[in-house]
Amino acid sequence: MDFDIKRLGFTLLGLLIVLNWGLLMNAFMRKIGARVARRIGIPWHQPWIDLFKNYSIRSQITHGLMFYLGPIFRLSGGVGIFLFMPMIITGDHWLNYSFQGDLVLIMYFQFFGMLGMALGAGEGGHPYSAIGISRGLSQFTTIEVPLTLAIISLAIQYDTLSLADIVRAQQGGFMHWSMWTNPFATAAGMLAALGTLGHSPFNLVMAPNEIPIGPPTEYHSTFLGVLQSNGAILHVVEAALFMNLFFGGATNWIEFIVKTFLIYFWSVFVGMVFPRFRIEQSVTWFLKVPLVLGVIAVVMFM
Amino acid sequence: MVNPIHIVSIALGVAFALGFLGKRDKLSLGLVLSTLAGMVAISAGWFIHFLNSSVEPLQIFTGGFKPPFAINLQMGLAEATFTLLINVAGFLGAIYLTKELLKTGKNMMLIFLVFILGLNVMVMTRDLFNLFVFSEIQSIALAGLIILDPNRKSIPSGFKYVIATGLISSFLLLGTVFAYYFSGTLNIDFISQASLQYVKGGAVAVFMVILAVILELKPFPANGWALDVYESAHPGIGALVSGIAGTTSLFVLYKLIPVAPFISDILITLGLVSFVASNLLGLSQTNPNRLLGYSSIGQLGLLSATIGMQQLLGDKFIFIALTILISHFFAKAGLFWLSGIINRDDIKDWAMLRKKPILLVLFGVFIFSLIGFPPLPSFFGKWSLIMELSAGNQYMLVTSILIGSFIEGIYLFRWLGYAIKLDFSDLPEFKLNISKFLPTLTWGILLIATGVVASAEMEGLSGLSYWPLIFIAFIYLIDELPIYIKNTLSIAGLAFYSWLTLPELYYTDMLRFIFMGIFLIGGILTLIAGYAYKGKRRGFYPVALIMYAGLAYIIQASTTLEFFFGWELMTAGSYFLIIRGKKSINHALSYMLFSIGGAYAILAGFGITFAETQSMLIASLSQLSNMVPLVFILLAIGFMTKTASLGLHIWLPGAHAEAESDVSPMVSAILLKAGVFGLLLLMIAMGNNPQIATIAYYLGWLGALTALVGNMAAAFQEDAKRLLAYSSIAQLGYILFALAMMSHLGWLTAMYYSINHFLYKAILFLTIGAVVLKVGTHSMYKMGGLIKNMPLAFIAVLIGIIALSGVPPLSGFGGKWLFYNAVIDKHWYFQGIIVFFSGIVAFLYLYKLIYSIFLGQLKDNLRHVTDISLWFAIPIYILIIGIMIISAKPEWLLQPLGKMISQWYPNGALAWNGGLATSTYGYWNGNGVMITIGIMFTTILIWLIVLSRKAQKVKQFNIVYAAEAPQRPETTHQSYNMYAGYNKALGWIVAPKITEFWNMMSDWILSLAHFTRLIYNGNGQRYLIYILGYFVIIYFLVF
Amino acid sequence: MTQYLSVEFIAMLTGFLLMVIGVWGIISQKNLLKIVIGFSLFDTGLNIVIVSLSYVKNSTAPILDKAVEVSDAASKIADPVPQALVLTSIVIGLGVTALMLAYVMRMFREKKSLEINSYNELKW
Amino acid sequence: MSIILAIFLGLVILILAFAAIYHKNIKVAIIASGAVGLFASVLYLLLAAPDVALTEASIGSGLSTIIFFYVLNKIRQSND
Amino acid sequence: MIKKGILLLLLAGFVVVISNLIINFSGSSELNPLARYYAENGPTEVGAANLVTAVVVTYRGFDTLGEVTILFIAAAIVGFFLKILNSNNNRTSSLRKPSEILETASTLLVPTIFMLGTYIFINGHLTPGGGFQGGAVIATGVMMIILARPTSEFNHKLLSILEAISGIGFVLMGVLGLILASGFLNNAFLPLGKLGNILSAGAIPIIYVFIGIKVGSELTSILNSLKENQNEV
Repeated sequence: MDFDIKRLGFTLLGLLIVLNWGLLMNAFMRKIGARVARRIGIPWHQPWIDLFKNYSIRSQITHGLMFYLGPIFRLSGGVGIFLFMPMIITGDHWLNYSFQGDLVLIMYFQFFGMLGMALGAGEGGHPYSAIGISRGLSQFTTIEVPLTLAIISLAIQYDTLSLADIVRAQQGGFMHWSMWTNPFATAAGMLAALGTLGHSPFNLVMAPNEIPIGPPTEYHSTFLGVLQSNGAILHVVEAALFMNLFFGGATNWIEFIVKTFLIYFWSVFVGMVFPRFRIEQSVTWFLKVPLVLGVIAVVMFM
Repeated sequence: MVNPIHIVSIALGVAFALGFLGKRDKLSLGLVLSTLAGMVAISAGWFIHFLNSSVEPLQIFTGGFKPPFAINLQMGLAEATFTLLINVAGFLGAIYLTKELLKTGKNMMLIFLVFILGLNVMVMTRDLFNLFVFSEIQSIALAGLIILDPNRKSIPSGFKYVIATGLISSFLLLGTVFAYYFSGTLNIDFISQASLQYVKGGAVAVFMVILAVILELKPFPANGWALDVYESAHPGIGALVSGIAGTTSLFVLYKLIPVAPFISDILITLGLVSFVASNLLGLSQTNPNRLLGYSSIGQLGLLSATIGMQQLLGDKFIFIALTILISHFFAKAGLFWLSGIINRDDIKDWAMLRKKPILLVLFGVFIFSLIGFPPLPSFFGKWSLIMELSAGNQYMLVTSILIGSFIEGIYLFRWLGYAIKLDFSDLPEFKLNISKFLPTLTWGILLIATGVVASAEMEGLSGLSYWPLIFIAFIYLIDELPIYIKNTLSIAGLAFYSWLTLPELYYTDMLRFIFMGIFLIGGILTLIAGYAYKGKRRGFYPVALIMYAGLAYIIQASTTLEFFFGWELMTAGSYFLIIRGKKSINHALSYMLFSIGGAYAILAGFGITFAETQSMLIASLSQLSNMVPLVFILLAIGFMTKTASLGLHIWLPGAHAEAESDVSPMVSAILLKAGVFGLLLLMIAMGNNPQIATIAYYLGWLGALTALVGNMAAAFQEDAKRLLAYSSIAQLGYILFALAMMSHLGWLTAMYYSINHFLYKAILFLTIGAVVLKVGTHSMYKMGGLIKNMPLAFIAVLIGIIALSGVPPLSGFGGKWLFYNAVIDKHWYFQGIIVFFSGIVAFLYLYKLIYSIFLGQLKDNLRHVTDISLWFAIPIYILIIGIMIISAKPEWLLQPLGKMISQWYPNGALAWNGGLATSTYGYWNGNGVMITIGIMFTTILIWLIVLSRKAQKVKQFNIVYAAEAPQRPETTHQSYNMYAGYNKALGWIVAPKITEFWNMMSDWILSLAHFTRLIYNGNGQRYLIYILGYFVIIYFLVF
Repeated sequence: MTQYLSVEFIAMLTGFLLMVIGVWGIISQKNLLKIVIGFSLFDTGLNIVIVSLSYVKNSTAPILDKAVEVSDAASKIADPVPQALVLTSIVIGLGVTALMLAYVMRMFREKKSLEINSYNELKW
Repeated sequence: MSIILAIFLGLVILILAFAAIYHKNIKVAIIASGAVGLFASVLYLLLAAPDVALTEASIGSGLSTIIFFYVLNKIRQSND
Repeated sequence: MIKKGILLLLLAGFVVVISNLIINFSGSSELNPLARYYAENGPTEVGAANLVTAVVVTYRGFDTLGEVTILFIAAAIVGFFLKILNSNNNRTSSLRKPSEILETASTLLVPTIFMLGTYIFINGHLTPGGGFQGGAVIATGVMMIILARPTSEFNHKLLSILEAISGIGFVLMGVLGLILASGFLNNAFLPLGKLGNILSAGAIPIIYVFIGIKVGSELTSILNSLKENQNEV
């Protein structure tokens, strides 16, 4: 493979944009959440402050090698998805490294970070980390079912597994989006998106309210910084995935920002409205309506 | 050449002369033994004489007149063979009974001698009435021998025997005199010429004669008397009854068939009914001698059915009948003799055999011979029998023979399992009397020798080399040497064989090269781990090598017979490997039962193929045009018992989990691939046939469901090795699914998975096995936090699970990517989704595996555990290197595979551009992804190291614990029932329905066996009624 | 009908009925000695049947003396073969009876019972 | 003449046989069974088989009956 | 009751089966070829006036050898049986003394009976009778002695030597037939003599003597075993 400095540069620049947009979006969402709950909420720059603070803390503790490597895996997972996903479809600059692998690679690379995180938290020795991870993994198994059905439906529809090609096929107008050409796949995919983005009702994994601790609890300082960076990137990238799949992708950064915001907002919105599921509820939920929608989507294009 | 009549004159002369000797019992015994030896010499002389030249049989005219005016005896090849068998058995039987005979005195000696004599004449005579007289001699002598060991049991049973044979011989006499009346002669040949079946009344006469002979063969259900004799008489006598008396009766039946040819058809039915029923009844038997009795009766049934099939079998008849007969002859007598050495009333006590390991080996040889494993003669006999019957389209017969053999396998292997595994510390010591041991040993050796001779007679077995088996025998001989010598030799043997075969295969046959590589290289690697064991590890190396030899034979087979030979050898070897585990007695049994069932399905499939194509070449499978689906299904079921597909999988978890640490990878990573190889061969040969497509479609579903259930069940295991075992089931489900797609990408996926599964499952099983050796438990929740003590193991497991889970960049992802493309290409979306779903479920158990063992809190009792043995680490890291190479350069593997698969499926191949693979749908650059991820990962690592270079290490227990202070590590290790919520939601998928189904089946069969055997209520009169009823009913069936 | 009214046929019928009675005794009697008697009757019946097979109409014993000359022996004598067989059969019958009775004696010693139903230990 | 004798003998034999099977007294039964042999040997004479008749008389009915009685006697004794 | 019905049904079945034989039996009006052969050639080939003897001793002599063997092993088994009975029990009992009549009668009769037996087997090739019948008669004589003198002990050794000699003699005759004449048990190695003479029929008289002694001693040993058993209570 020829080393291409220009591509690397654009990719890093894209990463920077995505990171900052992710932090900002997080702040927005928290703000919105606070307002819905009639609180004032955080200032919009709070995430940057947190990030800076965490990266600068000097005292760090580690439980061992895997604990140490966990956040790295996690961040690699986030960045990796970014790397293998086309961001802006026009031109060649923002396609990142998506020429190295197709949609399947992206789907499986999601596990990279999860696995690393799970291992790191596991070595932390905290029992609740293991509980959270076991729940997260359980839930993830069924989230993926409607999502995969939707993706397969799209793959049949567009006759390709290349994400860039799927986006390109949706160009040429609003009505070419998969959302309209393949509404069932979109519905299934967007319901699955609720799970992947990890907000209520599917956020028992982190359980931010009842249990003050979860996988990230043992992490702090630099480690937490890394995790926060990843969180920001991942949210955007996940949203971008759905954008690419169902909503015609993005031809410029403005469109990118608007679409990812709306997609992200969709999950936050649902989270505001619905209470949290228990784990067995959420596991089975994805095997009900979303599964049916996904099956219909596949059947339509068989 | 000594006139055969002197067998009679010498034996009788000596028997009478014993009267002179008075009470000099030792001298008498010496005389009897030398007489028997002389009889052996005479018949051996004739045997050699007839073997070397194809001369006419010798006729001996007693009284000096030609038949039909006087009685004539005949000595031909058949008679020489049978008298030789009888006399040798008589000689060794007498040696075996030395002690008893000396104790009881000369009366018994002369009865013994006369018994053997009677059998000899029964074989030789050509006169019907003479046959009656000598069969009376035989049965009266036997009635005497039964009380050799007079006790409360043997005397009533002797009485039952006397009255039963009295009734039967009355039938014989009645038939004989009327046969004389209707034909005017008593000579068998002349009666045959008279064709009495066409004479009114004459037909009834010969029917009575032949039925009396059949009744002597103890057909079900008119055989209660015989069972009692087997149970109560001294086992040395049981050996004679079962071995030689039965054999003689069979020969007599064979001799008399021309007299009443119409009996053949019903004889087949009667024989097979007896075969199946006696074996069924044997299931609930615990007394070894009676069990052997049931087995004997079953074998006699099979053999008499074989005699009835004479016309069907044509030229092969002699070979088939003789091989099965000889197996029965040696094995049953040998088993009875062993029973006499052990002298216990419960088959569970046979664990005593382990105090004298050579006896255990003999026991194994006998059992395997009865079931028909190679290289023992009955293997070839049964093979030929099935082939010939199939060629005659006798599928009902094939089915019942296979069912009967299967049932026989159940109790014989249960018994073998008891002997190998049950605790024997409570059982008494026993002395191995040389006079008892020698005959048994001789029989074992003769059995193997006849197997070798029989194999030389077989067509379609020329491709196999016997050198590996000889090598194994050598390894067995040095079993007493320390482990490192044997291990080194075994590895050297495998390496040498690899060197012989692999380079050649590489250029000629890629498919076989790959599987041979998995088997042999895998074998070498797993054997390296054996250095970690101490002591002698008796018996391990021979059986492991038998398995590898079987696997190699499968690869090298060009005919179906060679394939089946290897298949059975592999099954036998792996059975012994599996049963070595601590608690694996039941698992090994169920493994064996599924294997036998599968092997019989394969046998039936090959039989049908042979019937149509008249060829034993594996390639001939492709020439089938009729019954393609049936053959395909039969063979597929056979192979799927090894790949443990859903429904046939229940043997696997226990068998793999309880096996020894270095055996689990052998049976999981390597052995299962034999099934895959079989399926591949099958599909290569028959895939073009359009009828297969539908079956393949269902196979695909089966594979998908196997994957789902396997992974789901693995997620709920608490036992590390069991978890991996279920994982293997699921992985083989993937492979089955991919194979069933029957497309280029599908097969590419399957091959890629096969190789990968070999690599990572070997790593995981070896590592976990090594950990288990150190920790001393399989239960994951009893471990935890071992990462610090066992970094080597942790890294190996980490890489193993990443590779297994399919997370990029390691090699597993390649499989997933191929899989997606193949599924979309084939349009099997829903099955694909299920497989994909189960792939994600795999994360659950993989995380559980690594977390419960290596992460979390370290238990107090494991503080001082050290890292895994270096001998385990070496093969593990070699395998890891393999995984890394495939991960970094998938094209090195995928391109040759693609080229190979293009032979069969030229369309839909991947297009390669450097490291970039492109399919119709997607693309993937394994190398590029590896580099990208590597750089990114390193960058972030450096970034973190820079930021947190002063990170302070704390103990694991140093955690924030919800405002409580944790007391003990156990309370903070969340491992037991880890996926409780998931179980609540989806646990119903793994409800043990299939296990329940099989349990129900076995319960049902057992209770059937139990209720049926109530007909033997022990009453001698009832047995007479059965005999009479049998007689009457068969009469009405025939006429 | 007249063909049945001959010595040999009556003898054969007697023999057959004797056999039937013997079999009935064997399968219906519970006393060991009676069973042995049944066997003995069965044997006698069988022997009678065999001998009646040897009979040729109006023949004499197969012994050549003044009454039967060598030259016309073939037309006068009964068939010697079945007679020879019966000799053997009778002796064998004696041997078997002795054997059975020895067994009965020994069994009786064990249990003091002549009922065949008391010797059912071995079963299944 | 011989036919009538044969019929007579046959009837006697069958009656004795019934007695042998059904008579309560085992002694009588044994004697009846021996008598069956004796009458059978007469029948053999009718059937031109003097050799057989002699054998049956001496062995079939004679010695067997003696053995029966020996055994019966033995059983009686040990039953005391 | 049901059981009885089943048994009767079974018996009826048995009757049906064997009545097939009896229905097809129609008597014989002439000899079959085999018997005819014996009738025509027996006197010249074997030289025995009693054709049954010719068949028994020569033509089917092998059967007879078997028959003797059966008696031999039956005696051995009965002997063994009662030996183990006795070995368990060493008690001897006092039997009732037999009546004087029996005692006297036996003294008078036994020699006559023995002579009769001997006559029967020596003349076996001429008149009805032969080794078996003669042997049985001798055994009857022995039984008489047993009855008359219950306490008398037989000389076991003599008995078994008699058994052995006669048995071996019989076999030896067979082998001589094989070596000197045309086959095993052929009688023609001695001159056939004139039909009807006592010294005729080649070896048949000798064989019958052996058979007679053999059968006599076997039966005696059976009776003797049973007798000894009588003493034990």
